[in-house]
Amino acid sequence: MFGLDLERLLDVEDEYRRLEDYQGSMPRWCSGCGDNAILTAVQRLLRDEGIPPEKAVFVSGIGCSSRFPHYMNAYGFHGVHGRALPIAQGIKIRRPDLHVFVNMGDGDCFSIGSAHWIHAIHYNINMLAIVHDNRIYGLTKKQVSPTSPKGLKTNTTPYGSYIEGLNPLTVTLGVTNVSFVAQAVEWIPDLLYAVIRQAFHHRGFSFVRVLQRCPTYLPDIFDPFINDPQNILILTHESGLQLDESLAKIYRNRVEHDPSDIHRAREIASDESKAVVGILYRNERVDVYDEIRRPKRVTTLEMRKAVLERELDKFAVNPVGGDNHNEKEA
Amino acid sequence: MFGLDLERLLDVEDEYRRLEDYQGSMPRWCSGCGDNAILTAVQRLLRDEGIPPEKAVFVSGIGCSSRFPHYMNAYGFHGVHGRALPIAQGIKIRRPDLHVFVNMGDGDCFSIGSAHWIHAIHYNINMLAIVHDNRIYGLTKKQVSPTSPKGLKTNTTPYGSYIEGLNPLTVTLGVTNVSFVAQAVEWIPDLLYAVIRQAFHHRGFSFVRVLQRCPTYLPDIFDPFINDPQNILILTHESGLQLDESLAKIYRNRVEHDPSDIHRAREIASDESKAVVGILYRNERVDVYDEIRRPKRVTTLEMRKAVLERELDKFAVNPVGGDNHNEKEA
Amino acid sequence: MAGSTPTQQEAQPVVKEKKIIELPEHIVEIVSDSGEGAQKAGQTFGAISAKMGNGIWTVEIIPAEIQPPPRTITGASGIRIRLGSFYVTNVGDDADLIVAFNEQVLLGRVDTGNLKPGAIILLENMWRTHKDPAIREAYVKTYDRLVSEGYKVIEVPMEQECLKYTVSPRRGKNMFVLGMLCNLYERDWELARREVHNLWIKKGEKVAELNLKLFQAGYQWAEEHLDFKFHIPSAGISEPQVVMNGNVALALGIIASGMEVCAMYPITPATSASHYLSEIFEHVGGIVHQAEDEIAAVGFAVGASYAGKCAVTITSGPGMSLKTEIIGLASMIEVPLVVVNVQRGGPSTGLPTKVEQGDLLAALFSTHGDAPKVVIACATIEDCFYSVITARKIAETFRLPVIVLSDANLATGQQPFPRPKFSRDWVAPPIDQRPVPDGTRPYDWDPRTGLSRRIIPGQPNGMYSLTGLAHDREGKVAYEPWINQEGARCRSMKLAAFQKTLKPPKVFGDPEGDLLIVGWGSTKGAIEEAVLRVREKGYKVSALNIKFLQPMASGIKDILQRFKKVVCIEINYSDDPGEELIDENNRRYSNLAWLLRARFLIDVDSWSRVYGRPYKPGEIEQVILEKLKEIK
Amino acid sequence: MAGSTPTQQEAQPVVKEKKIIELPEHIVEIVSDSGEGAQKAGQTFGAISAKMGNGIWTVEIIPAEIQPPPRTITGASGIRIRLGSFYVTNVGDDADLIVAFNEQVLLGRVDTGNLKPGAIILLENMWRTHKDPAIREAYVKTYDRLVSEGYKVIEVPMEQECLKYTVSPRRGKNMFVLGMLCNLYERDWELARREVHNLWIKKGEKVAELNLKLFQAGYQWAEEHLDFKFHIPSAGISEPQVVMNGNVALALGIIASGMEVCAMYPITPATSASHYLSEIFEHVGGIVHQAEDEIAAVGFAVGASYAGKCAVTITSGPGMSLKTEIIGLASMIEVPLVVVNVQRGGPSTGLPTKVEQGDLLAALFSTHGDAPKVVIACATIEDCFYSVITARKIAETFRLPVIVLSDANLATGQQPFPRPKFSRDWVAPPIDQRPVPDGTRPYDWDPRTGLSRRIIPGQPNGMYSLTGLAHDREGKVAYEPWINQEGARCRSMKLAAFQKTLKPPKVFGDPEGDLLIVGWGSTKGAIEEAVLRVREKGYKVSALNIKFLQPMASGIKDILQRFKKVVCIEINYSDDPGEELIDENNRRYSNLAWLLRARFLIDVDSWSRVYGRPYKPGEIEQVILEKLKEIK
Ligand SMILES: Cc1ncc(C[n+]2csc(CCOP(=O)(O)OP(=O)(O)O)c2C)c(N)n1
Ligand SMILES: Cc1ncc(C[n+]2csc(CCOP(=O)(O)OP(=O)(O)O)c2C)c(N)n1
Ligand code: SF4
Ligand code: SF4
Ligand SMILES: [Mg+2]
Ligand SMILES: [Mg+2]
Repeated sequence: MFGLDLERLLDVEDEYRRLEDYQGSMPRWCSGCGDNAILTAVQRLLRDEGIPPEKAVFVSGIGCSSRFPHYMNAYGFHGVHGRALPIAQGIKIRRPDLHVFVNMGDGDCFSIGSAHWIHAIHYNINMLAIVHDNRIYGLTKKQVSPTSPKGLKTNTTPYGSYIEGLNPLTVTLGVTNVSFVAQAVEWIPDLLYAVIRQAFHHRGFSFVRVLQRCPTYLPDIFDPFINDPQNILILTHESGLQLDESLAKIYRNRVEHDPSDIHRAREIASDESKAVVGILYRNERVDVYDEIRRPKRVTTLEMRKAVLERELDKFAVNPVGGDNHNEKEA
Repeated sequence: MFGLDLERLLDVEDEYRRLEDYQGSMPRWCSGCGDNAILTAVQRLLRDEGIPPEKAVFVSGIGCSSRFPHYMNAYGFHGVHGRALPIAQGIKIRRPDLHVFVNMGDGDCFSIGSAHWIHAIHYNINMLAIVHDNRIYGLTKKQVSPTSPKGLKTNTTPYGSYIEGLNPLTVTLGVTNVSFVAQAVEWIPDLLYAVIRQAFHHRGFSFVRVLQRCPTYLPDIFDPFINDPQNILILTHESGLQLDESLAKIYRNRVEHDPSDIHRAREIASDESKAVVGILYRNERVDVYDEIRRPKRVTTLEMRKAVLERELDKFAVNPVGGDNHNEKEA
Repeated sequence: MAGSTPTQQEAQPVVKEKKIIELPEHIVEIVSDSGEGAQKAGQTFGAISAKMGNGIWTVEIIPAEIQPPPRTITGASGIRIRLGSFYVTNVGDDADLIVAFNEQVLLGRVDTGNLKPGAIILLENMWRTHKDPAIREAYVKTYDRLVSEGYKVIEVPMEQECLKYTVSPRRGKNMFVLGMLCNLYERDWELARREVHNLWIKKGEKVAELNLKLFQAGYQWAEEHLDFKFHIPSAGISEPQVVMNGNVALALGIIASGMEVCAMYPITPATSASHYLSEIFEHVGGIVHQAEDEIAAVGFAVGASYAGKCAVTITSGPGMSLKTEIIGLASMIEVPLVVVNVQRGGPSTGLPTKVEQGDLLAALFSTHGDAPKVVIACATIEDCFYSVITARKIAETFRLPVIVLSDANLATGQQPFPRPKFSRDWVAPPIDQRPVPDGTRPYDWDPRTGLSRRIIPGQPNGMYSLTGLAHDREGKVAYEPWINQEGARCRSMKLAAFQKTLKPPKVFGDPEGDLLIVGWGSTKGAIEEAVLRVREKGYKVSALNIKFLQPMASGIKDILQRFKKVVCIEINYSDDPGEELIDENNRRYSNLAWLLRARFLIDVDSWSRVYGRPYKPGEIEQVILEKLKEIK
Repeated sequence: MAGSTPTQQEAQPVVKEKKIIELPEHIVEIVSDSGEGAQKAGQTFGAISAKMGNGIWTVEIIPAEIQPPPRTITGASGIRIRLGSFYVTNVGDDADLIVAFNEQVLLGRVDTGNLKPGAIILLENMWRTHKDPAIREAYVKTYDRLVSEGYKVIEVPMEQECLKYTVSPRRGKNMFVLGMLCNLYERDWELARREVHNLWIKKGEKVAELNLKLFQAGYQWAEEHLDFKFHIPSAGISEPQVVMNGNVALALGIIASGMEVCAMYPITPATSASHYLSEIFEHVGGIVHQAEDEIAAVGFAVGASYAGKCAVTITSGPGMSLKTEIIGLASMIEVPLVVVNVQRGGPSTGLPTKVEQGDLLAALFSTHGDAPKVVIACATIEDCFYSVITARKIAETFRLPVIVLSDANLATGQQPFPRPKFSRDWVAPPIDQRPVPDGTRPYDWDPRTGLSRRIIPGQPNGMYSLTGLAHDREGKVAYEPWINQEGARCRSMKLAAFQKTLKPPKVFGDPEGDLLIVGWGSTKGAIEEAVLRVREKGYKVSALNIKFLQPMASGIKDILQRFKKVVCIEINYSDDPGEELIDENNRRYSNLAWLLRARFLIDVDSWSRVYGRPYKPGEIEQVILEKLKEIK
C-alpha cells in the first residue's frame, strides 16, 4: 500500500487532521453493525496518515459492507458483486499516486469473488483489502456464506448448513506470492486499527480479514469470542502487534509469532477454536506486480509516433519504385 | 469416487477387461504430448476396476487436455472453459451410480476456473479430478498460465512472465474440507497409475495434479525432473505409494509421509525444488456433500402430491362457506 | 402509564352514529418503520378479506436498506392491500386509506404520489407528545401540512392504547391496527379472531391471547371513535383459493413439475423463491444447492439435467448476465434447462428491490452466436405456478433452455387464485435407463423438426461425448461447413416446431378497434383494468398480453392489423418520441415493441417508464387517452 | 540420394517454349502438414506481389488441432493468396492453382469445394515411391481421381530437389515452393531474393544462404519443367502501403489511439492481437495484462479507465458472454470502455478458428436492463486500425462502452492498405488532474444530450462514490422513481446525441435500383465484388455496408426505400424462407436484418450461412441472381 507520494504526504500533513474530513454520507448500516467500527478505524487511519481524500480510492463489490465507499469522503467505486479486486487492480496499475482500498463481504470475496481473491494474492499489487467477514450474506437477508459454520440455519439452509465453514486464512496463506495476511475483530477497535495500520504500511497486497458482527442476522455468532477474551489469541511480535497495558490485561491469551514464518502462520491459522488477532504473515521481498510493470519513463507523443512508425516499417510494402514514407513525412 | 453400485461392479467384472473397451476416438494430441500417458492410465484404471463404460462420465473444460472425454469410450461432457467442476457436481449430485471424472488444464482449473476449484474442494463431492498441468496454455498456443515459472517467455509475456508460478498444492491443502490431494508426473506411468488408483478409491473429492509435458510449446520445462530422477521426491506410506524394486532403484529420493498429516503435507508441498509424487493428504472423515444431501428414500408421485397439497393448504383461503378442497378431491 | 394526561384524542367523544359507505373497491396501505409488523397485519387483513369473498391484491412496500433508520422518508416498510367486489388483478391506483406508524414513513408515501387527494390517514399520535422536541415539531409540521392539503387525518393513540395490554407496544401495534381495519371494513368478527389466533398460536397460548387482546382493542377503538365504515361487497368468489406471492408460486410450480434440482446463488428479488423451496424441496427428494456464484449454479443445473435430473436455476438481472455463456452451452448441446429470471430494476445493480421488465431482449439475444431458446413470461401469480410446469415440459421435449420471466411485482405481490389440482401429467417422467438401441445417435436430428432422442449417462450402449464445439449427429467435433450449418438449422427448427403448437393469445376487449395496448408479464392486470375503464367511456381500445415471447404464436399479426394503432406498454426504458433529439432514426423502443416491429413490420409505438414500481391503471388510462388523440 | 532412380518426372523433358497467360487475377493456395512452412512461403509471396503493385489478399488455412496428425484431410495448414491487377478486397472464389505438400491435405481442400474445376495442382510426388505401401496406394488413388476429375495435376519432386541442398528438406521445401511460384508469376528476381534474404538473415548468414539456394532451385525447376507462366498486371498501386492482418492492425490502432492498458484473457481468434501488442506496448508505456479470466480482464479495464487510463479489452464470443455484466456496469456508471470482439463461430465454443458474424444482436442487447452502448464494425483490415481510434474517442467523449466487432476473417487475413499517417488528434489527451470547481457533480447530465463532465480520482475537490445502483446527479444511490427514469433517459440521450454526428453510409453502385444487398463487417469486399459482377451483367443491384450499428446513421431508411428489395447477407444463422416449417410468424432473420426491420419497418429479407468461412463473391453472386428473380 506504499504509494509514491511520500513528499506530498509530508506537505499535506497539516491540512487534514479531522475525522470529519474523511466522512462521507451518514452510514446506513443497522445499529450495532460491526461495519461501523471498521469504517471508523479506516477514517482514523487516513487522518493519522494525512492522506489527501482525493488520493484515496475505495473499491467495493455489493453487500452491506460494500456500502463502505459511500461513507468515506474519498473517491469510491461501488461496483458489482464479487469483482472489486480486478477493478482495484486496474485502478492501481498505472496510478501509483493513488492509495487503493478494497472492502468486501465474505460472500463477495470468498464465494463469487474467489477466483479474483486467489489471483489478487498471486499478482500482489499494492493495495489494502479488507474482508468484512460476518459469516453470512447480510444484504440479501441471511443466506449461508462460505464462512458460515456448519449447522447454521439460514434461509437457504433452513435445516442447518451442510459443511464446515471455509477458513480463508489457510487458503490465503497457501497462495504463492502471498505477502501480507492479518486478522482482526471489529469489537477491539485499537487492535483493529493497529492491524489495518500495519497492513497500510506494507509494500504489496495486504489482506486483512475482520470478524464483523451482524446483529440483525447472526446476533450471537461471535459471542464465544466476545464473552471470553481468553478465546481471542493475540499474535505479538516486535514487527507485529504490541499490546498496551490495559489491553494486555484483558487479552492474556497471547503468543509471539514471527510474521516471516509461513509454516507457523499456517499452523496458527488452522486452529479456529480461537479468534486470532494479529499479523500472520508478512514478506516484502515478494515481487510486486504493479511495480514491476510500471513504465520506466513517460511516453511523449513523439515517442509514440516513433514506435508506431517503426512498427509500420515492419509491415511496409512500398511498391517498387514508390517513395519511402519517411522521406515523405519529413 | 465411491459409487453405490458395488454389486454391479462384481457382476460386470468379466465383461470389460480389454483396454479397447475404454478407448474412444483416436487421440489428436501432438506426438509426445503427456496427455496421452494420462489417458492410458485412466483407461487402465477403468479396465482394472471393471467399470461399465456407461457408468463413467468424463467432464472437462476447454483446452488440449479437455479433449480427454472424446478419447474415452464412456459418457463425456466437453463443456466450456473453466466450468467443468460445477457441471460435474451437478451430474453427481443425484446420480450416485455414476463415476464422475474431471479433466482440466492448468488454465482451465487454476485461472478461469479457480473459484470452482476452491469450492469443489470445500463442497467435497465424490469425484476424481485430474489437472493436466503443463504450465502453459496449450490449445490457444502458448500464453502464460498461473503455474508458468517466473521469467517464462510466452506469447503474452514475450519478455518473460512477471511473477512466480502459483503452487496449486499449497492452495488446495489450505481449503477447509480438503479430503484427497496427490501429485504425479505423466512420464512415470506406473506411479501415475498408482496415484490415480488411490484417488479413485477415495471417498470424497479427489484432487490429482499431474505434471504433463507439452513438447510443442514447452519442450524442456520438466527436463530437470526427467533428466535427474533425484529431482523427483516420492512420498511413500503404507496407506500411500509403495514402490516396486525397479522403480525404487531409479527413484531414490523418497520420504515416508503420513497422508493424514496436513501440516507436513503443506510443508512438503511448499518446496517446489523437487517434483513431489505421491499422496500428500487423505482424510475420509470429512463430510461428503453429495452423501449428506442424498434423499433418504425415493419420492413417489403420491408423496409429491401429498407435499404439494400440504403446502397449498398453508396458503388456502377457502371462502367462508366454500367447500373444503380435500373433500372435493376425495 | 395508562393514567397519563388526556391527549387531544381522548378528549374526542365516543361516536354514536356510523356512516356506512358502500364502495366497489378500496386501497389500504399500512406503513411503519421496518420491524413493526405492518406487513403481517396487512397480509392477515388480506387473507380475511379473501375468505370473505373479496378480490384482493397485496404488495409489500420494501425499504431499500435492511434496517433503515427509524422515522425516515425512505425507510417506509409496509404493505398495500387492494380489496374489491370484483377479481382484483393489480395494485390499483392511489390509496384511499393509509395507516401510518409515524409521520415520516407516511411522508414517504405522500411524496411519491401514492395517496388519493383527500385520502383518509390514520396516524399514530404518540409523536405529538414525544420527549424529543425535534420529533414533536416534525410531527406537528407534517400533520398541519397534510391537513392543509386536504387529507382527512385522524390521529390514533395506538401506543397509548396498546400500553394498556403490553409494555412493548411496538411489537403489538400491528394487531391493534388490524383490529381497527377489521372494524372499518366490517370483517367477520369470528373469522378475523380465528385468523389472529392461528397467526400467533405457534408462539404459544399466551402470545396468541395478548395479540387477540390488542386486536380487540383496535377493533373497539375504531368502533368507538370513528364515525364511518366501509362496505365492499363480496366478489362472490366461492371456489377454493390459495393466496401467495409469485415466488412461492414459482417454488410450488417447481415441486409440481417434478423437478429435482434447483441450483442458485442468492439475489434479490429472486432469492425468496429459493428460501421457500429450501424448506420443502427435500420432502420430495429435491435439493436446493447454493453454489459459489451464478455461473456455478447454472453449470450445476446443466450437469444435473444432463444426468437426467430435471433442473432449474433461479436468478435476477446480474445473475442472468453471468449465466449467459452456459445458457448458450445448454442450447448448443441441447440439454434441457429451465432458467427463471425474476426481473428487477436495471441496468447493472440498478434497483434490486424494484420492478422492471428490462430483460426481455437479453433473454432472447444475450448469448454469442445463435443459441435458440424459448422465452415465456408470467402475467399473474397463478401464472408463476403453471409457467414452471410448462417450461419444464418444453425444455425436456425440445431439449433446449427455457427462460421464464417473472418480476419483482409478482415476486412480492399476493393474490388469490383457484387452488391448483395436482395432475400426474405435470411431473417429469423418471429418467430412461434402458440400453440404447444400436445405431442411436445422440443428435439424430429429425431433418424437419430438429428433434432428436436424448441419451442419458448410465444408459448402456449409449456412450458419446457431447461438446460445445460444432458437432455432427454423433456428437463428434466437426469443422465441416455444412455440418455446422445443419446443426444450427436443426437447433433453430426446434423453435419453429414448437411454435406450431402455440395458439394465438386472446384479445381483451373487441378483436378490432382503434387502439391496441400490447404488454407482456405482470402489467396484464393494470393494462386490462385501464382498458376496461376507457372502454366504458366508449373508446375502441383493446389489450393483448403475450406470454410466449420466443417463439411467438401465429395470429398475432392479424390481431395487430385489426387496430389503427398499436402501443406497447412495458416497464423498461424507451425514448419518448417528443424528446428534442429523438427521431425515427434513433428512437429506442421498448423491448416488446422492438420484437413486434421486427417481426410484423407494423409501426408499433411504445410508452414506458422505469419508475421501479408497477404501473397504476390510472396512469395507463392517461397514456391511452393521449395515444387515442394521435389516431387520425 | 541425389542419385536415386529416375522418376516419371525426371523423365519429363525440359520445356523449351513457355505459354504466357495474362489474367486480371489468380488465386493461389499452398497447403501442407502443420509445421512445413506453407504460410511463410505464402506470406512472402504476397508481400513480393504487393510490392510489385498487385492487389492482394492472403488468408491462412488453419487446422483445427494444434498439431494434427500428418497427411490427414482435416490437417491442412496453409495459405491462400489472391492477387489481382486491381485492389483486392476479399479472398475470392475458388483457387486457380494449388501447391500441395501431400495428397491428403490437398483432398481437404478439394472436398470442401475450394478449387476451380480444372485447377492446376502442383503436387509433391515423394509419396509415389514411399516405403509404406498404404501411403503409395493412397497417393496413386488420389492422383488418379484428381486427374480423372479434370484437374491439371503436375507432380513435382520437391523432396528430391531439396535433398540436393539440405538433409532436412521438410524445413526447406517452402522456399522451393516460393521459388516455383515466383517463376510462375514472373516476380521480380532481385526483389524476391531480397525478401527471402531478409526473411532468414535473423537466423544467420548460413541459414539465409541455404534458403536462397532452395528458392533458386524452385525457381529453376519451374523454369525448366513448366511450360506456362502467368502475367497478372500491376494494379498500379504506388502509394506507400502496409500489409498486415486485422489483429496486428487492431494492436497498432491501440498504440495509435494513445491507450495505455489492454486487459485480456487468451481466446482464439482474438489472442494474436494481444501477442503482438505484448511485444510493443511497453515501448509506449502500455501494459498488456493477462487476467485470470474474462470477467477480471474487463473489470481491470474498467478500473484503469475510471482512473483516467484509457483501456481496452479484447476477446471473442465466449469471452463476450462472460463480460456482459461488467459491460453493463460501465454503461451504468458511464466509464469509457473499448471492447473488441473478434468474432468466431458460435454458439458456445462453436468453431473457434472460423469466421462468423453471430454476435451483433448480443453486442446490442446482451446486458440485463437498458445499458446503452455504441457498436461499430470493421469492414476491412485498414478499418481495424482506425476503428479502435474512433472507438476510443467515442468512449471518452460520451462516457460509455464502445464495442468494436471484428472477426476471424479479418483477424488472419492480410491485405495492403495505405500506410497510416500519424495524427496527434488520434491520441487520448493526458488525464485531467486539476482540482474540480466547486459544485461540479459527477453526473451533471446535460438534460438534452445526457453528457456530463468526467471526474477522475486524484482530482482535488472531486470526491464522490460511483455505484451501479440507480443514482442521482451526485452519484448517490437513489430510489426515487423519477431519478431512475432520468438517469436512464440521459444515458439513452447520449446515443441520440452521438447519432446526430453520423453521416449516412455510401451506397456502392447506383443510389436506387431493384435490389440492395446490405451487410456489415468483413463481408464488404465479397459483397461489393459480387454486386459489381451482376451490375456488369446489367442488373440494378447495389450494396451497402453499415459501420455504425448502434446507433445507426440517419438516411439509411431513404437508401433502403429506393430499392424494390433489400436483402441482408451476413455470416450468421437465419432460417431460409423455403423451409417446410418456416413462415412469417416464426422465421428467424439474420442479425442485421432484424435490426433494420425493427427500425425501418421495411421487409428486409436475409440470406445467410454459417459455413465458418468467408463468403466467396461467386456464391453471393448466385444468391443475388436468385433474389432478383423474386422481384416482381
Ligand atoms: C451478480 C450478483 N449476484 C448476486 C447478487 C446479490 N447479492 C448482493 S450482496 C450479496 C452477498 C452479500 O453477502 P456478503 O458478500 O457477505 O456481504 P454482507 O452483506 O454480508 O456485508 C449477494 C448475493 C448481486 N448483487 N449480484
Ligand atoms: C470463456 C473462454 N475463454 C477463453 C477460451 C480460450 N481458451 C481455450 S483453452 C484455453 C486455455 C488452455 O490452457 P489450459 O487450460 O492450461 O489447457 P491446455 O490446453 O494446456 O491443456 C483458453 C484460454 C475459451 N474457449 N473460453
Ligand atoms: S444486515 Fe448485518 S451486516 Fe448488514 S448492515 Fe445490518 S447488521 Fe450490518
Ligand atoms: S500443444 Fe502441448 S498440450 Fe496441447 S496437444 Fe500439443 S503437446 Fe499436448
Ligand atoms: Mg457477509
Ligand atoms: Mg495447460
